[in-house]
Amino acid sequence: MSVLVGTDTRLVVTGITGREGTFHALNNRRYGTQVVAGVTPGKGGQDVEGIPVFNTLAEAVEEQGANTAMIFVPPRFAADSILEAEEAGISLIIAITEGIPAHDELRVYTHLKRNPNVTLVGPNCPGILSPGKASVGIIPASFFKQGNVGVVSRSGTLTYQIGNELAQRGFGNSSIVGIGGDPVPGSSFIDIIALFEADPETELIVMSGEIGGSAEEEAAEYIAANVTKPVVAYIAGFTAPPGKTMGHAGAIVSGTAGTARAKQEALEAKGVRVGRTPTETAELAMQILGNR
Amino acid sequence: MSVLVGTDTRLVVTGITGREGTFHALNNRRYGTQVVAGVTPGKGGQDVEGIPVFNTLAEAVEEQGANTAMIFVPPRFAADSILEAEEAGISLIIAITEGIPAHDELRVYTHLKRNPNVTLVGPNCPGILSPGKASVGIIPASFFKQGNVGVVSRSGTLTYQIGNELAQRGFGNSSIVGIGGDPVPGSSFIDIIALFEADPETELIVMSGEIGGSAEEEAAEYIAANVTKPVVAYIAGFTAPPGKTMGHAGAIVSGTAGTARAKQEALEAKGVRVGRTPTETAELAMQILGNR
Amino acid sequence: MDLLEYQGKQLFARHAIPVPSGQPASTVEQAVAAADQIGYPCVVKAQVLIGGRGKAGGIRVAKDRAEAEQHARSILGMDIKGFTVHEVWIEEASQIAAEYYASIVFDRAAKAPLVMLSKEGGVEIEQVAEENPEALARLHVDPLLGFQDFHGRRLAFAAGIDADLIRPVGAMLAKLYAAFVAEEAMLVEVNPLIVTPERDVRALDAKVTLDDNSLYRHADNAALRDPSAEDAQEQMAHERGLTYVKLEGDIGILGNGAGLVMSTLDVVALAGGAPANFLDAGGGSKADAIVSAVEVILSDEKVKAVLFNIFGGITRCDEVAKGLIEAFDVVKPTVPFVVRLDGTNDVEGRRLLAEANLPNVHTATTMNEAAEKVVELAANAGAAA
Amino acid sequence: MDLLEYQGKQLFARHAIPVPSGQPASTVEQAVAAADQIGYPCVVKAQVLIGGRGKAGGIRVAKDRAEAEQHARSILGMDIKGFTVHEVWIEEASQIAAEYYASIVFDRAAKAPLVMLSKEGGVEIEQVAEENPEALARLHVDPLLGFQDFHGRRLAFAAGIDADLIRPVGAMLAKLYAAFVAEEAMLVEVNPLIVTPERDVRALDAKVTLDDNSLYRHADNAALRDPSAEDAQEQMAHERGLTYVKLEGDIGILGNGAGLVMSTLDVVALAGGAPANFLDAGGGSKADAIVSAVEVILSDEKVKAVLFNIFGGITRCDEVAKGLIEAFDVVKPTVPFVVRLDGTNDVEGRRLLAEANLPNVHTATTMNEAAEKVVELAANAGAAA
Repeated sequence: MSVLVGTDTRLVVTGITGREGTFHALNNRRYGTQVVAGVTPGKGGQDVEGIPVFNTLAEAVEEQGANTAMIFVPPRFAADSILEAEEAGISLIIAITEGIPAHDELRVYTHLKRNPNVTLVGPNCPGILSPGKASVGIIPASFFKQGNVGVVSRSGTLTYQIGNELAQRGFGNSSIVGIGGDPVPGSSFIDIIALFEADPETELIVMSGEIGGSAEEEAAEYIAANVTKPVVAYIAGFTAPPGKTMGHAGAIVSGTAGTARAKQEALEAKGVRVGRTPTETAELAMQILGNR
Repeated sequence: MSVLVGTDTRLVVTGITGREGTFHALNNRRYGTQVVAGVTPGKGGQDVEGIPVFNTLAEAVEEQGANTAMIFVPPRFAADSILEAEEAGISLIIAITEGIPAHDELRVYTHLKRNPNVTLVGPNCPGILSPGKASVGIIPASFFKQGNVGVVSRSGTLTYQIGNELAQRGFGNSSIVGIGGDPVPGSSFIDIIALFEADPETELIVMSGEIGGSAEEEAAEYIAANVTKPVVAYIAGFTAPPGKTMGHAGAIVSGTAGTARAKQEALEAKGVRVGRTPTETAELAMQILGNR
Repeated sequence: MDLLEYQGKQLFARHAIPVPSGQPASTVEQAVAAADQIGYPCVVKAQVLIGGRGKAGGIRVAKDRAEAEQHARSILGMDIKGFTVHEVWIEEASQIAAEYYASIVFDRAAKAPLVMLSKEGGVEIEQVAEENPEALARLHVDPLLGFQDFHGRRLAFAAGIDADLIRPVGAMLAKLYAAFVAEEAMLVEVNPLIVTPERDVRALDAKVTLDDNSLYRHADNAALRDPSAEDAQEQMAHERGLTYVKLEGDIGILGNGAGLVMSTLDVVALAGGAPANFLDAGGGSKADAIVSAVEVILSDEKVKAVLFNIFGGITRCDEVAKGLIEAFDVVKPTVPFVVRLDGTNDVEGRRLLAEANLPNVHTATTMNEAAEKVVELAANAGAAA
Repeated sequence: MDLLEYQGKQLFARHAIPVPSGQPASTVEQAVAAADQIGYPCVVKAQVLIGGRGKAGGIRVAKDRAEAEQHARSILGMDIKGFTVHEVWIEEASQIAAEYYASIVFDRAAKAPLVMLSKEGGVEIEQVAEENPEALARLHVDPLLGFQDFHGRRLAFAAGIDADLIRPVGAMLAKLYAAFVAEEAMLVEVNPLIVTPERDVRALDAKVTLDDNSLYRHADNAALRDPSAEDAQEQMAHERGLTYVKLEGDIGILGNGAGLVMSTLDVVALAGGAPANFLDAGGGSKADAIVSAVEVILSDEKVKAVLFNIFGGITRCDEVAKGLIEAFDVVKPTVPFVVRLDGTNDVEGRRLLAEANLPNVHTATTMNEAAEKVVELAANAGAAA
């Protein structure tokens, strides 16, 4: 098994006729993902190398049975596209788009959380890869192989870095889930860790956090209370100066709360081992899995 | 038993220091209802014949354990008062106020329906009476006695009329629920009929509808599929000319749908007997109960 | 509250919804002056709250001043399905390449605004909905989320709108929705929504119904009420804060609570009578209100008998009795009254009435008995007359 | 994006939030002219994006023109905690009966705006929150429902606001919330919110942080960015669309993705080095961006060695290699570079670099190895210097 995306995924890509949209839609299809439709208003009836394009997400659901949407439209159209996907009955929405206004994210999040039949991952995330099954997003899938480590991360490239460190040591992944570093991510560490806990293929969970917000601290509480599988964590930003923005809106440090140190301590207090570097994190994971 | 209000009701009255608010709060207390608090912003610390007054509903909940709110403030403040009650954790909100703008009702309804822990009855309704236990609202309680007939009605005075017809024939009521005739009632016929179906004291259900909208037609479908107890109905407005507003915003007839005739036919098609007058309705109820 | 076409268009214009320019006029002179200013050809449109104006000859194109004067003269004062034309709207003539239909309805059943769009405008939309339901695209909008761009796209694509108009029509729907919410409308309808040869979209008609309960916070709209469009009795009742609807029969009806009054009409009709009106004296009716109500009811000369049907809740029967006694003192009615008082303070109310010993006032203890009695009295009065 | 006090007040004024009148000035002459116009006494306030201006002598009352000139002269150009004062704000003096605190924060943890109110304003609110948490009333607002009157009442009563000010303070919070939403702020803070002797409430200070991602739809706000407030390198990076933060060390850092760059800083620090900057070249970095990035990094004269840490996803390693080769051609750096390329097209990227045989460019295959190497090179360069 795997979480969220897999062999049942029937993907529709919004913004498929854009350069990046086309590139990654085809990349995902090449990996084995069922890419059943694209959406670009006004281009309904066309196709992208055989993938039919529709004017609306509702049509993509109706005609092609799409159940997962990848949002690849520019930031100013992304909130609308996510809401359209929800209204069309899509059950998993993966928003890659970076730079969506925070208030848009807040409205979208608040609306979607009231619908128990939909999950949003992202925005500003690299997507989800279930090695050997399906890839939705921009994760360079060839670096990862199927296995028993579930990875969840706020940062895109850090996801690859850690996944790759594991792969180099011979480990594979059940799924790699990028949740994004935006102010209001659709899914939290907790949401994804709960899925890994329930996934029989996953034997160990790696979470990769960063400074800002309190998602890691909340995850620590959740893990202590609900998770039986081993969890290893990494936190980026120990040397980030307080009060400086580090690119991600998520990386604003305010006071002591939200520092890498505070997050590390919160996790370790709940028995989660925290690596000081991506390499050390991979080594910790290897040790635990080797001892089982 | 009874539905919605009873011996567990701990009532807070918003607008208690107004003339009508005071009158009906004391009336309800006299009937036996536990009236534990009132709310009037700026009058916190005062009392109304021993009922403590608070500035906010949150304080009434915190200090007095109020679980039911009666909304008695003027229309322009009513939506805010209902939302305040929901936010304060009140589980049953009974809105008596007449004349609340329809768009206010729509916002309030949409917000409240997303909270499974709260029920709104009204607005523009006479309240709820569970004879012998508690009365919340303006129903003239002395005309009714405890018994096994549940009454649900869109119209206030018609509620009294029908309840009284039953009482004159020696029957009593489990509860009498006025749902109000406004465009967006917080509770529908279906909501209340479901409560009566589950209430062991109720043996027969009387629903009193009127022209406009489709609530009676929807109730007919629901009754056929879900209700085992006998239901008798009354519909007012057979002689109302189409297109004329009859006071209730609910009483706008558009085309054939929503006419008294259409409602009668919808109900009778599902096996619900419909009286032509309040008197005939009471007689139908009496026949059914007499034959059991 | 229903708005006249031109009031609706002025409301639209406040929300940047494109409408043809025009001016209202209530005399022929005003109409000609307006037409001169707007230029020719222009359109003279009867302003009444009823459909089918075109078929009735209430909408005419004037190619010059002579025609404008002629049309204004013939339309002003015209009767359209029982409505007298007190105003016309002089509007620039529009060029029409296509006619669409758009509306937003406060959908009570779904508890959400329903937005509808069709390519088949300019005709009766009920007919389109019945004969070709696919041609009428419909979508509900979450009231807290509001209208999103995708709603416009979904409707426009579903309605089969031409490709170059998907965006402008979507934008028009967004503006109509904004107006619907901001003005607290129960209905906003544009039929036809026209496409000009230049591919612009414009509202060529406007049907707007506002929520009376919200008018207190919309001073502009509250000021629009056009008393001349109302029946004289209804206007009188409105001024006195009573809910009154005039009907065709000869039995005046007063009750408290809309449901009870409707029920009273039904019971009177079942007893063979014909109600002259619907009058809800409301909750907590006081003596003053009763005097006003009696005046309104009796101002209708058709009324041959009056039925008071009161079941007291907030309304106290003794107050109603006092009001009736006062009304008899002031109005001195010549027609018989039947009074049924039940509920709060009914014993006291009946006692007051008995003591007052009003002429030709009968009492009844049940609604059915009261209805039968008033029907009989009205029939006798009719026979005597 | 943080606004200066006066920019925040001008934004407040657009939303009908009462603020004292004033004028900005960037020269002593402008300041005196502004003071003359506003009248005396007035207040000369340093405009810098840092707290503690008062203690630092950056806020002074001028009772006449001579004082206004003297204060403007001393404050303009002043250094407050590393920030140079380029502008002052000349403001009418306010009479203060009480100082409250009000703010609205985009609360990421709760995923809702958090509104806070305290009677204890004019002091550091963190201290109030810590020492007397009861004194700071807090309430989350549902983002789709929005701020309701009851939110204002609950906060005002909970904060113990004087009875006569419950309504005006609630109304002020409602306006602040409207501004927060309309301007897409991440923070709106008023400290102090003053009560005048006439019992009016006014914002005496304004701290506003806007969402950079939303600036495209707020032309007014986007135009406010004050380049003089930024570090020279940061300004250069901003103009080139790069995310750059200047740090104190001597090792220039470039990576792709904020998380990876932060991680790189940590790994370099663990290896005993001191990063000179944070630079995220972003997803899909093209050759041009790499050239710009190298220019920005090397414009910091403290830099003794540079680390490129790339893990390719959207970013292609061959593009990065091409950019680096081009940058060497344009910028001709004199400091050593360590380059680690992994991920998409890494083999091709490494091949290009090897072929180009750039002077003083070292490669590494892992992040740890790369960090150790760059720390060693920087140390050697430092020793050599």
